[in-house]
Amino acid sequence: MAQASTTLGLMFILTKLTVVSTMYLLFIQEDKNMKHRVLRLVAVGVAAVLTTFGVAVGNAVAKDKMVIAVPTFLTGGGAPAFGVPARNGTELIIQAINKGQVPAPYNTKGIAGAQVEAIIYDESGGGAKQVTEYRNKVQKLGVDMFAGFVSSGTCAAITPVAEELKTLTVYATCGTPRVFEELDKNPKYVFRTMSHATADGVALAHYVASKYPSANGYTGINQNYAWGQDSWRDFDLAMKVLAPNIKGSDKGQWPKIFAGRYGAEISALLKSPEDLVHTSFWGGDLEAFIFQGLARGLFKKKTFLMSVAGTAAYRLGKKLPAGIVLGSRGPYGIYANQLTDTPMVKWFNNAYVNRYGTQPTQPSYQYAQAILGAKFAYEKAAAANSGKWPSTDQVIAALEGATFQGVATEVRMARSNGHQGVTDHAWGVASFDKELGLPVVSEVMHFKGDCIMPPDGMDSVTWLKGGMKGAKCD
Amino acid sequence: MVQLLLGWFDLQLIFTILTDGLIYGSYLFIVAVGMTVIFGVQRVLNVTHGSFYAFGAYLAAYLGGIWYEHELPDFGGFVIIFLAAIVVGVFFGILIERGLLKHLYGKDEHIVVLATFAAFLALEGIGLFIWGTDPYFFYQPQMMLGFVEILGMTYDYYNLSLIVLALIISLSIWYFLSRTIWGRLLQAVIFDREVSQAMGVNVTAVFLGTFILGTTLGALSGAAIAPTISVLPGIGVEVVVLAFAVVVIGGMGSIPGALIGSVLVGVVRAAAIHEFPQAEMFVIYAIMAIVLVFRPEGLFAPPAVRKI
Amino acid sequence: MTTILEVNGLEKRFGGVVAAQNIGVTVSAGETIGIIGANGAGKTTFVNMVTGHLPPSAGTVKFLGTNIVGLPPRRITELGLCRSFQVPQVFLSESVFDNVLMAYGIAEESGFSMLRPLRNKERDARVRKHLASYQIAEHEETAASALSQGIRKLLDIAMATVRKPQLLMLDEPTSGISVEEKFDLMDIIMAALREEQTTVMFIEHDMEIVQRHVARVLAFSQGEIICDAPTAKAMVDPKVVEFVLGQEYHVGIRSDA
Amino acid sequence: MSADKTIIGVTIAVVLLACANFFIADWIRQIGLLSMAIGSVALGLLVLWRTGLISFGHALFYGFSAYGVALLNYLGVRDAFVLVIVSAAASGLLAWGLGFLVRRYRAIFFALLTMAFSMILYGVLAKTERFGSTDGLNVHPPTFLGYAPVDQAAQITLFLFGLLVIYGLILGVQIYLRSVLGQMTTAVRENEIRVEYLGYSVEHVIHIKYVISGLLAGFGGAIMALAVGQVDPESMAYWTASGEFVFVAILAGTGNVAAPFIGAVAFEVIRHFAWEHGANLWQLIMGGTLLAIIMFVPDGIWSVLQRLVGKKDGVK
Repeated sequence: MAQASTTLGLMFILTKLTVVSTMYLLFIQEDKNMKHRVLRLVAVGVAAVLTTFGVAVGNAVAKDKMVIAVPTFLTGGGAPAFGVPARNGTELIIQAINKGQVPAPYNTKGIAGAQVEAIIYDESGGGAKQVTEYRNKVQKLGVDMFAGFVSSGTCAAITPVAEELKTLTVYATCGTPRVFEELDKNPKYVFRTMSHATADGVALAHYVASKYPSANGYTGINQNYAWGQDSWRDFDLAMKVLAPNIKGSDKGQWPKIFAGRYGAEISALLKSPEDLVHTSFWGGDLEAFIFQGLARGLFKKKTFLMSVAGTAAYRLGKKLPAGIVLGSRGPYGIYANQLTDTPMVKWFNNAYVNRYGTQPTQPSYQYAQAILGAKFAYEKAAAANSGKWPSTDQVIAALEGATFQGVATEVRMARSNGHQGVTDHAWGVASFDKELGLPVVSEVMHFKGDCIMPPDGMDSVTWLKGGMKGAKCD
Repeated sequence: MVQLLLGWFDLQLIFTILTDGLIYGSYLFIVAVGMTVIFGVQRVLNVTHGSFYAFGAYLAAYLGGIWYEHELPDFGGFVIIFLAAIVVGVFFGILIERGLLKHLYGKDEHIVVLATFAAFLALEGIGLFIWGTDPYFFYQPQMMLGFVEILGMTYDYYNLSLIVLALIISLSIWYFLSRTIWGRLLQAVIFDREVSQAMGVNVTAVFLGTFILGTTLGALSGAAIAPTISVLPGIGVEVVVLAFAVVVIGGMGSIPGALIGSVLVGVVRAAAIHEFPQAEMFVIYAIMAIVLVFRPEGLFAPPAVRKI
Repeated sequence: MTTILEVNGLEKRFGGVVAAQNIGVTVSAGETIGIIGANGAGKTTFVNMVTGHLPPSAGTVKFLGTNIVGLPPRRITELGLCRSFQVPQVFLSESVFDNVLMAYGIAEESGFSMLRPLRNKERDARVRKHLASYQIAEHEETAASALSQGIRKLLDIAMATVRKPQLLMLDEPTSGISVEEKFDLMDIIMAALREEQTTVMFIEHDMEIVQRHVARVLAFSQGEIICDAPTAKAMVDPKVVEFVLGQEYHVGIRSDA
Repeated sequence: MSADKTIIGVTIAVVLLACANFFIADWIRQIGLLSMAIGSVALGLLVLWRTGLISFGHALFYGFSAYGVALLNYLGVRDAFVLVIVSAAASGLLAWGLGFLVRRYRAIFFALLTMAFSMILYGVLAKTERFGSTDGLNVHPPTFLGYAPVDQAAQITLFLFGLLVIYGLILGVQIYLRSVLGQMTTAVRENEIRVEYLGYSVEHVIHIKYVISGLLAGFGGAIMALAVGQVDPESMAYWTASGEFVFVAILAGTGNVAAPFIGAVAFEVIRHFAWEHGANLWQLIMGGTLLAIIMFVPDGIWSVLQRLVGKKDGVK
């Protein structure tokens, strides 16, 4: 594979050289002899055609091993919180799959017999750049499928392109419900193996309604971009349905993403009358906000609902403010590490800690889950195809509407024509356990997927605004 | 109308807005002053400033991490802040000035900006190599100082001390420029480089000295802010834009301009956060655009006279 | 004789400093007028105000019957009042030919016709003819930055005259030129202008040149016109002798930068 | 004057590329499309640069037009010609409006004012939920005068369309640069006073340049929106995008109207391989390349090509 790509790269350079040299010949060279010019032109033309044909022919990829492209943040602000744990989780699970070390039901070597190569690449740079990279991975490297994507923005950008290029793409982490509700109502090639972000807000609202029924209100501080805006909207709408007596503030704070300095925002929050503060901060912004808030006693005065604090819990350690309501975007990370007792989680946690010296967080679980989804689908399709390597259509058929075991939870592909996963969710209160030397969660409530996700065919915002009809909560 | 005005007159709110504004303004000034100094003397709009900020923060957080890991005395963090600033400032000051800018003096302003932009990109890459992607924490100095309650609002001493740091920096620069021989020489060079050179001022040394000063201030800003943030890749990018804005608003190269511009932005921003949180994102660019439209030389730069 | 320029009560103050006041002058077509005065007497300020470079503090300037105070230089130029500069204002990196070609392009096209190609055979021919009449055709290919001061001055004036102005104001055409070259230079300029029958006003320090080329003199001192008379009469005017000639003559015929 | 060598050269190159379009691999075609988009913006910068003005905020027009395509799409407009022309025209209009302000400024003030405006657009786009906030908007594959190709044919057609557009742009700019108005470029850079006293408004010259430049950036943004199928504030309107355009302009040099496109290809190729062979390295590679160009080939690739054949004088 690597060799093929190098060859292709060389051919590519040759092609471009011919174009450039053509320009050079035409614009620069002052050769009075017209015949020479024409001859040279023909030569360049032939070379161009040959090299480009060579590229076109070289595109075939051998099938004895499969290639999964795994996009995640390797640079920029998203790397520490999401990219690095996601990459670690991916590397771990893929190596284990290739060696057959994953616990049952995934204890066969490889995926449907093929060894897996993961091309882990950088997701930063914005939607347009990512679409370009996606096309490259498909058209140049001929990858079999994609598993990954952290950012909602990237997923929104990739969805139509994945359909256009007819490439199996399994979203691992990105949260926006827009993917199947708006952008791609009739998906074929695109899947998502975890609940979307609406589930976070709804589950949190359930948690608040039952644990803080007498709170006098809630305000928020969210980054002023799509993720922050959506997170607040979903939580706010769900609260209006589930706890109408707890009033939301219309003076929530909207700092710019990566602002890093929150002095005035903290003053405004300290001044605000509401007891509860919702935030979907993550990564460096979250950590900076916590340090600055701690220095001013903010977390003693307010109860914080932090939907993505799971990404920072272990790193903050004893600086994790005690008593915050902490989310992990599902039963991943700290919830799995501490509370889930299955052989799968035990194995994953052990292997991860041994290899990287730190606890796995939610992106590690979510990425591994997406790849297990792929293994499940390929093997199911291969079995139906009498053991032969399945076509993409067969893999899609196998995954649509299926239920498979992820690392930390069962995933039911039960929404959006069987393309959107539904999983359980968990919320609890964080504190630091001095004896363990680790942050822990208590007061944990679990929520069933059908209770916190809109029913099939229903748009999230409509569902929330309509009073969340059809939610199945036991 | 009167009622509206009275409604606005909320002492605690006004106090909070002013304090928040001063703190943020001091932060902006500390972050921008190095860029302002370099621009004032060398007419180089230095994008690598963002890298110095980042490297200052990284080195301080790295050393601080080791320091506190060994449970050494808490105050050591403050020594580390200044130490890191000087190490980074001197090293990168010499590297960039001698290695890059020296070859570009006299070229088009744009080209120099681009060259520093290029160096900035390269340094970002080098930073990733040295420090990796994981964040560094250096919160101890911020935590150890504790907080105070004024008019029912808590403020922590560390962030309040940024106001003092901003004052110290601006007073020192003022003293240096107006009361020392070196400062006079510097002003001569700013006024007319050729004539100063002809009169025997060692312009090369002045430029190098200024650049090291600017770099050190840049690194100091990073080191001083490090205890309040999570030090991770990309923190320099944000700072470049902020510092640009301050330099533009204050008047290219004017230190008092930068100080007053910073506080202006800080207070307007704080007012927005308290009253119109949605507007926070635009405040600084809006002020920058307004200043550029009505006073393109900045608030404090003397308007240039064009000779025929 | 038709009046082409009528200046009344022109005044310029910079803060408290009076740079020019009570300036009134009437110019008829075909005249050649010399403007004399010591340095700082207000000569250039006068030219700058008339040509729109400096807004006057008070007063009117009527050119061909229109009040041109407040008009931008380009409008004044379009109306047919052109000028040259003490320090030649040319496009330094361009050749002499291209400098004058640009002048022709701007003079000859307007509005959407500005999108026509700058170069065409007819225009090239006009440029060459113009260069020839200022005797700088041999420098056609030379970049303006490489020209001697005298040739550069000629180029500056040549560019100012492509519109065949009704009135041309020259700001010290001979300053910075060596004594040997000065007279030839002035002869070239005046010959070219005579051919076009251009009305000229020029600032000059050298009284020999003034006497040689000029029929009427405006003498400036401390921002005011102290004498407006035919040349021979002006040269013996006591105020002129005291404030202008007295200072000028004893410094001799030095080149005045 | 003999037939324009540049136009002949560009014509032949465009025809060759149009033929090659049917044989090349998809990802090469994609790089070609991106190069056309970035090249158009860089061409817009070239128009300003020749007057000594650099915009650090051309992402304003690029992003404005890209979002124009996405929003028109939303209203049901699918035709590539309508999308590109209307969006680019809207960018031109925006440039016309802002031109009244920016035309008064030069040098670094001009650069910074343009940057401030582009950052305000970024703020608005990132904030407005109707425009998808930071997620941005998708752009559907376009139709071409009723022809609605799918799959590979869609890209091939788009490539041809893009070639047609940039061919038109190059011809237009070439005619402009040879005109009286266009030739005032150097004149304005060197001596504004003289231009005024020759009878033309310097601000007018700069304003027109700014509009043309904004229009070209608008075409670039529109092509990019169609080629990528996605618009978002970070890629389209952040100051780093503007920085990349200036990068391409420097890389290319201002010697010829074709140079920005050659520069854009070089840029896209460098970025392509930098990204592919080390995510952690790409900033270092880009920064290093840019530094090397500024230090060693300040006049860009075009000057290298000229030097290779020992042709010293610049193409006017």
